[in-house]
Amino acid sequence: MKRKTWMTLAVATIVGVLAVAIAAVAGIGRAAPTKGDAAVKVALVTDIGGLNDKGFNHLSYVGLQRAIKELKVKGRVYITKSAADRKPNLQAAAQDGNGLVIAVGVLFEFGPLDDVAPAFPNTKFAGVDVDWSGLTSHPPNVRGIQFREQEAGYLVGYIAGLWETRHPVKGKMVVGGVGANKVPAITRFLAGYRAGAHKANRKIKVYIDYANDPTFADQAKCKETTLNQIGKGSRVEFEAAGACGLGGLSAAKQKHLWGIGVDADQSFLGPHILTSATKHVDLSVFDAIKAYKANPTGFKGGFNKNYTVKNHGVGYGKLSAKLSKADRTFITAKANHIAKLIAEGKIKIPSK
Amino acid sequence: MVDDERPVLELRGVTKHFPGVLANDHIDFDLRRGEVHALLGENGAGKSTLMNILYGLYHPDEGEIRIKGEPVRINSPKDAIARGIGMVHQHFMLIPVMTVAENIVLASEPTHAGVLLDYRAANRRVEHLAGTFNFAIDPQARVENIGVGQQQRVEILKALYRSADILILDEPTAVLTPQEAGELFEILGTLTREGLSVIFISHKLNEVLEIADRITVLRRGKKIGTVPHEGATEGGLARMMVGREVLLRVEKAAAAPGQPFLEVEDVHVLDDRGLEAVKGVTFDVRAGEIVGLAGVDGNGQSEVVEAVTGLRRTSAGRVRLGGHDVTGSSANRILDLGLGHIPEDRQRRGLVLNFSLAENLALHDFDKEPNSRFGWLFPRRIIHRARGLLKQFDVRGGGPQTLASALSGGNQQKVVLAREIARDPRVLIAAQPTRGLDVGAIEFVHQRLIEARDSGEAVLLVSLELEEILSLSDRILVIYEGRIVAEYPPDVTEEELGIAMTGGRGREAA
Amino acid sequence: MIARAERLNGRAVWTTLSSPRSIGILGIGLAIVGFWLALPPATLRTPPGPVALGILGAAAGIWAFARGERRIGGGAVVAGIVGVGLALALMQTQASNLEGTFVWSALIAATLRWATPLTFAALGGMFSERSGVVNIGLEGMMLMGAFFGAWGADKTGSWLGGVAIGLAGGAALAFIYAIFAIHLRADQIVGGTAVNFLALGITGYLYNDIYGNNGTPQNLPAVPDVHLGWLHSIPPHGLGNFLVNSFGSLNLMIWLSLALLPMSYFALFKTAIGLRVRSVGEHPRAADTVGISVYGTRYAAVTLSGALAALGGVFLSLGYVNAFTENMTAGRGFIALAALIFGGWRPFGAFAACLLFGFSSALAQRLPDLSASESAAWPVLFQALPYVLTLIAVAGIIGRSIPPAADGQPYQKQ
Amino acid sequence: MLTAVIAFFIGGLVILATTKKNPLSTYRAIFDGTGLNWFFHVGSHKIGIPFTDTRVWFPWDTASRSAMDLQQTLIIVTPLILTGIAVAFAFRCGLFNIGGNGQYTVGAIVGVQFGVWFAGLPGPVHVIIAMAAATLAGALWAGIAGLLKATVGAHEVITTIMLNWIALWVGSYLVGFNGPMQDPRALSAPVTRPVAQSARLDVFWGFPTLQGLHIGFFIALGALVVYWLVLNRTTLGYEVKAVGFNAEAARYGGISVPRNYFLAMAISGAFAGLAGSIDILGWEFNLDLTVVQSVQIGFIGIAVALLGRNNALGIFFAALLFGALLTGTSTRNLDPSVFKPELAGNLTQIIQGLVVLFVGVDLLVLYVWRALRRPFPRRRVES
Repeated sequence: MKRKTWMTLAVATIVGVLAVAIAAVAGIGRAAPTKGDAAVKVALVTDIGGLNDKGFNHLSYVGLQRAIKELKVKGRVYITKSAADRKPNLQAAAQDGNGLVIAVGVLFEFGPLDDVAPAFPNTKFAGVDVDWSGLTSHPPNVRGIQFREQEAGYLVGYIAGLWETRHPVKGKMVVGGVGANKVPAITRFLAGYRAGAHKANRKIKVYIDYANDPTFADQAKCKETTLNQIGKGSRVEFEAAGACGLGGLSAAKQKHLWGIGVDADQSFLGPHILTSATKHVDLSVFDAIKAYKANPTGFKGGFNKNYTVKNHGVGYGKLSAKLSKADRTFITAKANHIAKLIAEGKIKIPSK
Repeated sequence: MVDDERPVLELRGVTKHFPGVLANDHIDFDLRRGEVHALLGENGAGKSTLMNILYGLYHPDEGEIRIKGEPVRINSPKDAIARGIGMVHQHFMLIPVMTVAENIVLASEPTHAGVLLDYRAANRRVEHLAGTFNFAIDPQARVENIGVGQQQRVEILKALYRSADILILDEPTAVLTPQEAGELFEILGTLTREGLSVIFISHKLNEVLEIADRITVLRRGKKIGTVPHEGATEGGLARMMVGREVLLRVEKAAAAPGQPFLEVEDVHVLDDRGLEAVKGVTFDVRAGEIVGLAGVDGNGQSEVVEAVTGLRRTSAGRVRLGGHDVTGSSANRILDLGLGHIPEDRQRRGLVLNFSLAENLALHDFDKEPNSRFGWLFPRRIIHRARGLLKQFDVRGGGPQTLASALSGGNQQKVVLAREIARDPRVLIAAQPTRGLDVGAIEFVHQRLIEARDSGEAVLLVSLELEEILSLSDRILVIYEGRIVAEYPPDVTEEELGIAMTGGRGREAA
Repeated sequence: MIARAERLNGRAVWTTLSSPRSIGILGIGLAIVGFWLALPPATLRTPPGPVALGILGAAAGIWAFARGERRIGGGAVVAGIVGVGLALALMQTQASNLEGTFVWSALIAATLRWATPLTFAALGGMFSERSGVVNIGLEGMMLMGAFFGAWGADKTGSWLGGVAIGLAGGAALAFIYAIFAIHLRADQIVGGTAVNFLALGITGYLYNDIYGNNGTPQNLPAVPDVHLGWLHSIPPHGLGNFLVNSFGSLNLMIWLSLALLPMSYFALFKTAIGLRVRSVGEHPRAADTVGISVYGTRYAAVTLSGALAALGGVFLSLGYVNAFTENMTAGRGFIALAALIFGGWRPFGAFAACLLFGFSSALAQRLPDLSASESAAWPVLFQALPYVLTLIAVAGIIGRSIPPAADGQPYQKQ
Repeated sequence: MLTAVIAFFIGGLVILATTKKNPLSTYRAIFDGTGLNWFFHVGSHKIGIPFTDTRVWFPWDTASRSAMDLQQTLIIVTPLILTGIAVAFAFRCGLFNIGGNGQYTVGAIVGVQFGVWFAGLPGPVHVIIAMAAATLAGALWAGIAGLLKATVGAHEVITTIMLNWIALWVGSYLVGFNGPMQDPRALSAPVTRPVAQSARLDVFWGFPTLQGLHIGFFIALGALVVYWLVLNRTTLGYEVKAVGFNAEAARYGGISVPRNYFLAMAISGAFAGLAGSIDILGWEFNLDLTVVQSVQIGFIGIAVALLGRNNALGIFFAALLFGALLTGTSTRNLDPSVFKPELAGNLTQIIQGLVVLFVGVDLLVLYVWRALRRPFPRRRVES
């Protein structure tokens, strides 16, 4: 009986696979990339997290969409679902005939780009959050794209500090910042945030905590961490935490306090968003495609393109409509001044 | 035997098939008001099937059931209860962790406002009901804490609570001492005087003769006949039941006991609940004798066996096997020292039902040569050996590679027997070796046990069947509440044994 | 029960109190108090007090141990040593950090927030297991509740609609599970695992299909919080403050879970239906022979368990964070199952276990504050705390916690 | 089994129908993406394109896109076979090991560490040391659950799940920022140092640096043989099966049940730990936080074992099926215009669920099927 079941099992699997196979026979010669199509083809390889992470995977996708629309390029997304997907995705993107392949995520730096880029010398690569100098094979066809998140963090920290200074409660001034997980971009945001708040007022107490959410999506964890900081007196909450941070922002809303968004301008969440630390991943993706389209063979690699306050790659978003007029004018003026100083390189901002 | 009005219950041509078995073949049966009608037959004759049909647990393939003349369909126990049928199952349908009252009122509970359980009313009603029939019972006691006889009364009360006027008792005396059985018969007397009708299922001739007004005998799913109490004899009934002359006693030579192979000294054992189930037991079993351990179920005999075989820790005392101290040894070591053990439940313990017969036959010796070497198995040798054993013990229904689950109960038991006896143990412990077997298989098992004795093994026979104990043993020990309370030579009467089994050594029989 | 309480007068009480068992428990208590002294508000910064209490507790433990209460006595000894160790460790941290971490009122509120989804699921699991069906699929049923709650709130535009639809989602999955576990007599552990896979797939599929790249809408109607501002006015001021911070603005569903506790208790242990459910879980054949529909009861119990577990999911998506994300239950169903076992298949026992896990989770989010340096890597280890505790609890309690006799065994009608 | 296959196809079809996509073309697209269609490319195409510097084994085109897809599929199949065995072995002892993820993680952590250490060793020695260490680590990790089951009877389902989470967080600590295993040269990312060249498994098909198919695949196949041999040809396997089928009878037969619980769990964990190290040494080469925190291999192993009915050959085919589903539904292979890849990923989960659900009852379904052809479908009486 048992033995028979096993046999049926083996046979059945084979039959099952064959059945699909037969269905697939018609598709044997899968269409090879059609040559002679003049359109520029670009590919976007995301990192683990999915397109709806409300964070940089999503923003890079937005950038691609914009390029497709405005620059009339052909674009395709390769979503990375697990670590095993990174290298094959990158390779497939190159193999599928895309002239420019944009990889999103720092982890492409450690292995995938080093291995794949040299194998496709005629394909151009760009790596968002990737540091070119960290690539051991020094591939000339890869361009690193880096953001100075600390500058954006510094600005929103400064804004938070200004508001606190103007509205202390019983002489206490406390702000908080929450990160989803200790990953580089987030630590840079938060380091800048702390420095910025202290720039506004040295006496401000800044709490920095990590929700330790591996998924970047467990909003309960960020909310809990945020509530903890609120419990300690914080009245401005910066959420450098992707989708997880939405939980933290909802805590701020619920407690009638300020929240500060991240990456995108999250003012659409409501008037409780004081401002957002913006990181224009979409812009960087669009820029790269634009540069590539303008001159496919001349698209240079071998260096990092930095996005800073100076070139508007990072910055702060819309101020809340809820702010009083006096506050708004005061904060805008001060913040713009600091932004200018940063752009001129006159302020040193820690990145850790 | 009260009046001649229309029977309260009639079965006409009831037939029931199971895969490969015709369990009931056009059975006719009727029950009159106020009578005890016994249903007599061997294990597997179809008695329980018939009653389960009546109680709505099975559905007949053919036939008709009439209650008070009216044809009915009984689809579930609920229907049966509604028609006034109550059943006391062989394995009690009681929930151990609940109280007597909870068990009795279950499914027709008195409530406050239809929702909240009215425990007070439940207790009161149970007390009242128990009073009516003169039962002494505490409605608030937990079922797991009361004795078997009491539990049986709870079962009867359950039926009465649901106003049953037909009561089915399935092998009710299997778990009772002769004295308790006597009390049960008195209760049945009271019930029939009150107008209830009783169907009494049994395979024991003597008690059927004692209690029944009429006796219907089933054999292999067929009705052999119905005889009135008057004029029925044991011999006649036995012939009807088995279909041939039966040996009521096993032939055997006188024992020649040698040195003690198994010595048990002041052993104490805890049961699963941490209570002391064996309270200092001392005995020995000598080479070449069969010692019978008699007792009502649950008096510690299972724990004694488990302690001796290393399956349960002893809390005090010593066990010696062939001169080796095996107290606290693993089951494996004890087996290696020459113990054979026919366990009381072959399906739970004696066999791995999903293993083949060959694998089952190697259960103790798979890790020894020639079955294996350095942890490497030799399946062919195992199968080869199994082939011989199956032949020797006349196991039918499969070869070495058949799964054990495919065999019938009797053949399964033969496999267990083959394994245990073929090891040539010094001590053979046989616990309930014939439970649930038919007469032919019983004879086979008994024969083998006697052969084992005659070849110089020390045999400990644990059984709930007094007849079996009496016909096989060379010495009889009686265990009661975890102590050995008496020792008898083989010519003791059932009566005497029964008294000892209830701890009433010096008392008069009731 | 009542009768026994009456018997416990005078001398009996004293004998009970001086028994090794009680002394052992007292030892554990002392050790805990000793440790507690090092925490706010007492925040003792010098060793003598906690150490003395710890030693006393350990001594009581040894005394009890020597008199046969091995488990409890041993527990007291361990508690004493661990308590003193932890107290001394705490004294090494900064007092301000300590006070920031152990804000009791906030901790209580956070504990309740973490415990609520677990409580719902554990209660659900209780009904299922009391009827004899092991429900390892609680996780999936929670997830269904979380998604369908969010979707329902979005579609109907009201949180009540969301709760109802979420509930139905969990119940539907439970019903499917019930078919397999009851009628088809599939292995319940395997079936439950399948249900978890299935829920993950179904909710992820629908979520991606319906909400695509943007996620659930921002303006999902949320289950409201219950504001109990009047707690603040309870004298003395400190107490009122504490109460309002702990219980002043809890979500309606947290209160619902608290209300469901006694209701479940009564339903299971004081009603006729509860008796029948338990009888089915203890001895289905016995229940069958008195005319209780074993299958029907089990179907109802399993479906109810799905609905309750779904409420836990609804709390997550609508009561707490106001959004759905894939796999947002993140293993809570399994913790609930452990809590159920730990709590001995009883509502209040399970709730106590949920509180313990809730507390350790809440603490885990706060403990990193104790570390002086933000760049230290080890605070992430605190995240493992609830799981380590669960492991220890399950290992320590099991064998003493007796499941319903027929739990996990499919019933075959004759 | 047949019923399971049918069931998940039906299940998939129903769901596809709800989104008004043509299920057949979707399945075909998924199938194409798995690379299994490569087998139909017989005798066509050129040989020796940029990506093959190794020998050509088949008359087929070994450098085509489908060849690469097939390599990727088999790379995933490798750990799936091993975690499938892990689950199956425990099953045979009556234990349900849901802790494959944790054991895999522990194996990966130890594997990467041992791969980083001992950089000077000759290749095969280094590989064997790293794998042995990882295997042992997996065994110990699962052994905790086994020990708890054996001593206090803690249910392994709960303990292994807890151990999964503990492994996740301990792993996060180790490879995370400033953790003891983080690569000191890559402070910007939570990732360990790469393993030494000597510890890497040879690639036998495909271009070595482009994640070609490594010899770990044969190790997995070898593990299947070992699994079969242990179960059917050793006393250990006999004991494990006896305990799994009927623990009480095994105890009565002189077999130590607790010892087998522990051993079965440990051996089970060993396979999962080995899977972790093979992934590290075969293609990952380093371990990063996202991997530690998003491992799914152990869970899919459950579906593999169940679908494979705990039988060696069955596990192989089931692993192939699920590995194929995973690559087939990846965005690079499944054309988004045919079916949304995200949805296809979730579809895979649904199919897994359905398979597991139906596998639990397929004997019953068979029984019903048989019963329908018989006049009196009734169970045997237990007298």
